[in-house]
Amino acid sequence: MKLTQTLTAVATAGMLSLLMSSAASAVTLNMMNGSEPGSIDPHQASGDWENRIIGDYLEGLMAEDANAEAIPGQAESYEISEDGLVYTFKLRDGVQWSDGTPVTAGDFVFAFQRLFNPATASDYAYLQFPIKNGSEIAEGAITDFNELGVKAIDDKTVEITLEGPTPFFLQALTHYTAYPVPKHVIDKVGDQWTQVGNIVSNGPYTPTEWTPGSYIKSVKSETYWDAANVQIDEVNYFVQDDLAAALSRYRAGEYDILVDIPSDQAEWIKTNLPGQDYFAPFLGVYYYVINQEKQPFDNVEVRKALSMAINRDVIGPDVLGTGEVPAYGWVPPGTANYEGVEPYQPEWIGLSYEERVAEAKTIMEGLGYTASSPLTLQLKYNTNDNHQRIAVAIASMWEQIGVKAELFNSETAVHYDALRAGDFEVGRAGWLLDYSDPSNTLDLLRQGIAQDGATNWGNNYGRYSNDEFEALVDQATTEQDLAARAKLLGDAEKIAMDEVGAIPIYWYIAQNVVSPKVTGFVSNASDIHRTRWLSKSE
Amino acid sequence: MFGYVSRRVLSAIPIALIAVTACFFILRLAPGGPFDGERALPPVTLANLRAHYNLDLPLIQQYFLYVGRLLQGDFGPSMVYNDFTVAQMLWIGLPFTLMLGFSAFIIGTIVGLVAGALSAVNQNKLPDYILVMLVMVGLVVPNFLMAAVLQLVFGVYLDWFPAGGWQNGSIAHLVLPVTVLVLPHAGRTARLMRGSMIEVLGTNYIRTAKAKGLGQRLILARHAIKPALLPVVSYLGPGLSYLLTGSLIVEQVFALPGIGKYFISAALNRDYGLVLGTTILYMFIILAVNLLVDIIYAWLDPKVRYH
Amino acid sequence: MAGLTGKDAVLTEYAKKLETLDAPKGRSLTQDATRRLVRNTAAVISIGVVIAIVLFAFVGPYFLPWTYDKIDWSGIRKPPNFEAGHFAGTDQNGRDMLARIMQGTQMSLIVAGVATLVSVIIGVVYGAIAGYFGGKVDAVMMRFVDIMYALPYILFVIILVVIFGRNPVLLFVGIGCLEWLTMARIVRGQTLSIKEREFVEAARASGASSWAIIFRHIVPNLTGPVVIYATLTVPEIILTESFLSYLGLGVQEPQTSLGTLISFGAPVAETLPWMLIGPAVVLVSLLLCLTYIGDGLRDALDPKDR
Amino acid sequence: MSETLNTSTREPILQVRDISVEFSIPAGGLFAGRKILRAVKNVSFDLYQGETLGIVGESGCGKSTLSRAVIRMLEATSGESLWMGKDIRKMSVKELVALRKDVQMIFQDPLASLNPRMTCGAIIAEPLLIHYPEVSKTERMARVIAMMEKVGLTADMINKYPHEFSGGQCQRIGIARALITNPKMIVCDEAVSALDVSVRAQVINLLMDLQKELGISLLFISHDIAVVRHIAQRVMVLYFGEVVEIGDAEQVVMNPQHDYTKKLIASVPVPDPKVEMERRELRRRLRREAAGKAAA
Amino acid sequence: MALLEVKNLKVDFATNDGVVHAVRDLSYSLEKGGTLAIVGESGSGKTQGAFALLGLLPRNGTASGSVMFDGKEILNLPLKQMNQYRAERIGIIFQDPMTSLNPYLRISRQMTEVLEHHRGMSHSAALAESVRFLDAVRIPDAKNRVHMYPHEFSGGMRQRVMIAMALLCQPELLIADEPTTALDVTVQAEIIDLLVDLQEDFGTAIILITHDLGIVAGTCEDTLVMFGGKVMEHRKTLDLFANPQHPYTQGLMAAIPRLDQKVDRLSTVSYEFMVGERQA
Repeated sequence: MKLTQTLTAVATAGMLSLLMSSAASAVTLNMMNGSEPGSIDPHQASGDWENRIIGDYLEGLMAEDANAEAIPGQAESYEISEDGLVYTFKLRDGVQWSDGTPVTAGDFVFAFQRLFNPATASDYAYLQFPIKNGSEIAEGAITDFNELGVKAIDDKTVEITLEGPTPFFLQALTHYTAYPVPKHVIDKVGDQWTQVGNIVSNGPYTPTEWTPGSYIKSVKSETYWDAANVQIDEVNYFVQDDLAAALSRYRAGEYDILVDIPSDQAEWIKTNLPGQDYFAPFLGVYYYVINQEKQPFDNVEVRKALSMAINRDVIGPDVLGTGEVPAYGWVPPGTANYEGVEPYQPEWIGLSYEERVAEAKTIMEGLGYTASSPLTLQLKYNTNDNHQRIAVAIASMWEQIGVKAELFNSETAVHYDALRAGDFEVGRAGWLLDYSDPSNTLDLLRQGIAQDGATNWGNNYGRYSNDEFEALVDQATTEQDLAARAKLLGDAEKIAMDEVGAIPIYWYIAQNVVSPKVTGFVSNASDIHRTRWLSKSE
Repeated sequence: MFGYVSRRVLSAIPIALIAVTACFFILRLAPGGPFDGERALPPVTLANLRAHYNLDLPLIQQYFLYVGRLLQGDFGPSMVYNDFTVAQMLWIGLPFTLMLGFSAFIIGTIVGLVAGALSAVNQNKLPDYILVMLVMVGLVVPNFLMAAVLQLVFGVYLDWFPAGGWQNGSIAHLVLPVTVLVLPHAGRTARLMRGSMIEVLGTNYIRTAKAKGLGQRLILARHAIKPALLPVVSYLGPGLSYLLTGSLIVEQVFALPGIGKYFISAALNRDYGLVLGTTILYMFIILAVNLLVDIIYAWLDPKVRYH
Repeated sequence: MAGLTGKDAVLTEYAKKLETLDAPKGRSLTQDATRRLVRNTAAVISIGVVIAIVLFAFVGPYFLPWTYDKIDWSGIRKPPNFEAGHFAGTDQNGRDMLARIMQGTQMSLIVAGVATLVSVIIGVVYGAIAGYFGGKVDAVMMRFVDIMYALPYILFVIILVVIFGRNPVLLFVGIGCLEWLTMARIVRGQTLSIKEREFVEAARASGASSWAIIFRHIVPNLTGPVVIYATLTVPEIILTESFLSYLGLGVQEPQTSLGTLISFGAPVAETLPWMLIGPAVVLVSLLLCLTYIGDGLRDALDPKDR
Repeated sequence: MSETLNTSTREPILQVRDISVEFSIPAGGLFAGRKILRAVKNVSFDLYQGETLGIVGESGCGKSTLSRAVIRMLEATSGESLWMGKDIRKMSVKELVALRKDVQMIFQDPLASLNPRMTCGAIIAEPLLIHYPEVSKTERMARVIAMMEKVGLTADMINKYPHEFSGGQCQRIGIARALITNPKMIVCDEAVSALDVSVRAQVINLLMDLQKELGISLLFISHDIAVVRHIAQRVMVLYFGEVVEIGDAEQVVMNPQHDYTKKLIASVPVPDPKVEMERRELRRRLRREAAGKAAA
Repeated sequence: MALLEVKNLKVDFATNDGVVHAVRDLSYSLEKGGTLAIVGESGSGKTQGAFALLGLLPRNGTASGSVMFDGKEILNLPLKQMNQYRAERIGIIFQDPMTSLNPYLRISRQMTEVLEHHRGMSHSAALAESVRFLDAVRIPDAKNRVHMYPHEFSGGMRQRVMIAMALLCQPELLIADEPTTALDVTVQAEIIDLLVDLQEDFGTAIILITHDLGIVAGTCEDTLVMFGGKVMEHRKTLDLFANPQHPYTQGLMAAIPRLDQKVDRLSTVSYEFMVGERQA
């Protein structure tokens, strides 16, 4: 008998009535959703915890299936022009916002215009830059939004014109930056449209409660076109930053799904919660960047030695205990549009770890770095248990080759500020793919753009620069043949990795824990699991 | 009395202003900005964002802009939580934080006073030793550890209380977080109460009361409690600050919807508006409590009266 | 003053006397307090435990096969194993827990010491000056303290950490700089009452300067409350440090502190209990003992109990 | 020496003219502003070399305030206080420090007036340290021991702390400290009031002996007119900050002029049952008279 | 039968520096309506000897011996029974009226509670009675001043309140522990006169504890001189002053500067008698 029940009995009448209203036979999914959502406006959001909520209440032209593959969403069908530049989407009949207003092509046009509008200052607008004039509008070079490559042919037809052929464009359309927003509501209430009471949905769920710091509740939308196949009536997305506490609450039956687990509990979960662990690789790479503007890291040999000395085989299984797969290349296995390319392997892959260390040591000794006069470097990482452990392990591995790494951790904002400013020697970074395409990771190694008299290196923190690499990636953007494009990108990856443009360490693993009551949960490379595919038994 | 209160309230304004100014500039001294996330933003977007939040203006101008808005009651926007203004977020979270803080405050104070008084009356006897020991445990166990242990024991193993969250406003959800907050506060209060009670019990006027042949209970209730409370009352202001900073961890571990956890996350995210807003709110709560404490103090001590 | 040249007969005679004089030493208040403290069983046991912990932290590492930053690749997150020399198990990086507990205890003690020292020095000087000069000086100085009190000080710590980085000494000088507020208040209060005592007036009547009075007469007589409050500050700072560690703002790896160890151990209490139990036992017993010593000192130094 | 004192032929070392002291104190409660309290009102007197002037009055009559105001241990509001002809109230800091060498104080509470953290020797040596920093340590200690012996302490007590001494001994330390710089005047503020009867007699005798030997002037403050009469040549009676009577000690006691003085003298208990019974009757009569006056 | 019979009273204190014998062997008796002065210097044990009667010793003090009050043993009675003697039959006045009154309660509250507790009187009746007693101790405007707080009274007035409070139940014995030490001479005389008058009016037996032989002279029939926890001399006051027997008493009397006699030099107490005492 739960004391809870006794105590609930003495709760106030108001609380009781609340309890009773939610105690109807509705099927409720309780999802531990990580951080506090910063925004559920698709043009303001930036995290996967926001994506889970947004993807359940908004639906783009394309949607994800249970495997996170692109399938038609609001669009019933689409056509792609021969040159791969023009996409024409036909909306389904009867798609409507949850207030009964029909979803029209105009909503999509409005949404894309709003996304690129500099005033919106959307973090992730660049994901849709393949769309014609998208980047120019965002940069303010073009101020007439009608120039944008998104047009409403009629209420039911959306035509999107691209800058160049983009093989992953359909996948990109599943990203929330491509979702429609309700023009009629935004016209009325402006930025307040995501407030409960204003908000309307065109997806399977509609947010009905939002207590910042606690949870967002969405309930099934009866106006959704596929409502008949949606099993779960209500979803609670709980804010939960403390992962150990999250697991406790899961075990206490308060959550049905954990989207992350505390470090060191993987083994315990596998043993004690058999069948509930959904640990699977997904598209993301954990890596160290090396500042190639600094001595002696501009030397490929040094970078190679550093990479060789990292024993990736112990990091995932032993140090983290979750079993992350060692990464030697740059493009995560399973990335779409990369068929036919052999996973990259360094030439030293065949050596045993001892041999690698010996060779790396030789390299370093050749450069004058020995145990007695080591190369001293600062290893920066943002404050986090796992990053810290990996840094500690790697520092110890490097010690064998005459490298003395001094650890330095700081908060996320400070860490990335330092990386961006080039104020580091070796730094930790990670990249989760926004969409499944090799270019999404390879772009991380592209040269900086000259700007305001300085070079903006963007996400290329290590300032890796190779003209050949650059040329290959450029060439791939216009290449329409997927196989040929994959080859170009594969060659580019080889160049960058041979020169150790960065040191990949492991491929990320999604760490979901799902209650046996929930069915329909499929591990997939994007780690996106829309609630409409799930069902729950009491 | 009214004059005194209004003078105190007025005097709080310069304090608040100095504090806001200090916070504003100290915060800007720290490296990193609100838009330094895991991913670099395209320069265009960054510029747009900076313009949107006026971060492109000279700092001093931003300061006056902020203070100007503040004086009109506008806390400005949050740079991370875009869907709410700072005022909205604080307004939504404040009742919860206050409820959490004040229930812990009230329960902890009462428990502490009773434990301290019992301890003092039984000075150097068995109940005293047991109480002192318990109080010590409450004092020395870090609250995040206490929270984790309670969660595991009472939430998972014994399954008596929910392990976290705040749904439907049930009291059961409050039991564990409040307990975590209560323990150190009750501990500090009990220590103070024990000390001051022992001192009071040794005073001449208690001797007088004894000489009057009054029963022990009457002596305690009528003669000893009030003076013994005085040093405890002066601690209540700082005590509440401790509770408020402690609520930050409790809110995080138990996933509760208060403003405490914004404080850390906002500071780490460099969400300037939210940090300042939270600071100002906390400051006003603390100032208000200090004022209240002074009034209670004066009420308790006839030598300090407002005439 | 005539005859102060040391030449006159009387003085010579007394100088001789002085040479032959072997005046017995008096018992100072401190000695008195020590004697009383020694009679307090709980305090004596606590002092013993604290000394043991200090020895454990500073001498212990010399007797261990592992250092706190040495990784044993064959023993990652393993329970205590006497054959491998991991008497308290290993952490997730395969580092010896016992060595880390020792290092963490060292760090916590150093940090507490430095921060307490800083807070004591600032607090005593500030409080004594405000209290002694009184009036407007006092009003202004105490108003400043009030303002500092009204600020949620954890913000400052966070910002300090960000500005100073993770240099533990700097960091805890920073914490000490914030912890001085209460010390200043206590010292001011004491100073206000001490300066009314006749010996201070006597010093003034003798022509002593304000500074001489503050540092010769007032500050030494603050020993009691200052020592008592300082012993209460030490656990306070250790707790603050662990609070910061929980937020990820603690000391820099590979160094560690008790708070850091506990904040890592708490989430794995079930799966890797040895990671929590060791540091928690040390921290809790350290804090308990310090508190008991504080109480013992208060009883010993309180003149009322004489 | 005191018997041969002839005030008319000597210059007074201290001349006090119309000195007043006002305090601003909180009125009513903590929050109700302040009011002015006049503690000492236009007091004038002279003090001659080698003379003892007693100041009597009840607690709160301003006698301590007055004694401190004349040597500028606290600031007077108006009036002047001439030390060897020089106004103390206008002295510079440097002159004031020099003055402290010549004017010393002895306090009421023997233990409280000694710093509990200093040894007896250090306490007595402190004024030397301030005024004669050039003196060697040996010489300083020699002087301290000499002074200790003079006030009836033994040299082997030099390293002891105040709390190890009895009340009478503590007061001797206080006296030694006051005498070590060879002062010309000592203010004794209730210097014997806190002492037990037996000890009090010893200390009074000591003070009188020392004065005779060293020719120091004493400003002797006490609420006990019997003590004052015993030690002082002249007595000044203070009542609510004002001088109600000043004159030769014998005359004031034997023939009090002012009502207050009469009441004061009638109140002092006499250790003789027969006398005391009579005095009680006298007091009753005084009270009835006072009540009658008040009624009328 | 004597009202109070104290036999071989000993009071010990356990301190950090060992056991202190405050009272070593105190015996005396007091008749109904009698007056006894206990004189001694600080540390002579006079106060603790009196506190022991009412069980008011500090926590670390223990008393042994015998105290018969009205024929019954009252030393170390359990608290409940002792409370029936306190205030009801034995009143006590303390040295320091400033700290002995509760600063946080009105005078009315502090007085009426005695009557309410011991006599079961209603608050209004108790209040009227309290005012009557305040009048009796010559507090002007007692009716209004009864509602004031202690800090609003002067020291002498406070001590009058203490006396009124102690007399409320018209006890058979009043212990006055240095009732005037903290007061000015003029006020002291008034308080002593008041006590003597009240003793005559109410017929209360009084034990007056003081260090001042002068006060004793005009007030008490008997005087007991204490030193070092022991009785030095216990005689009729008149005899004692006329012809002190004990060297300590003699010394004590000679050491007092007197208004009615002029001496060149005060004589001091010789402690040579102690040598004999120690050996005995």
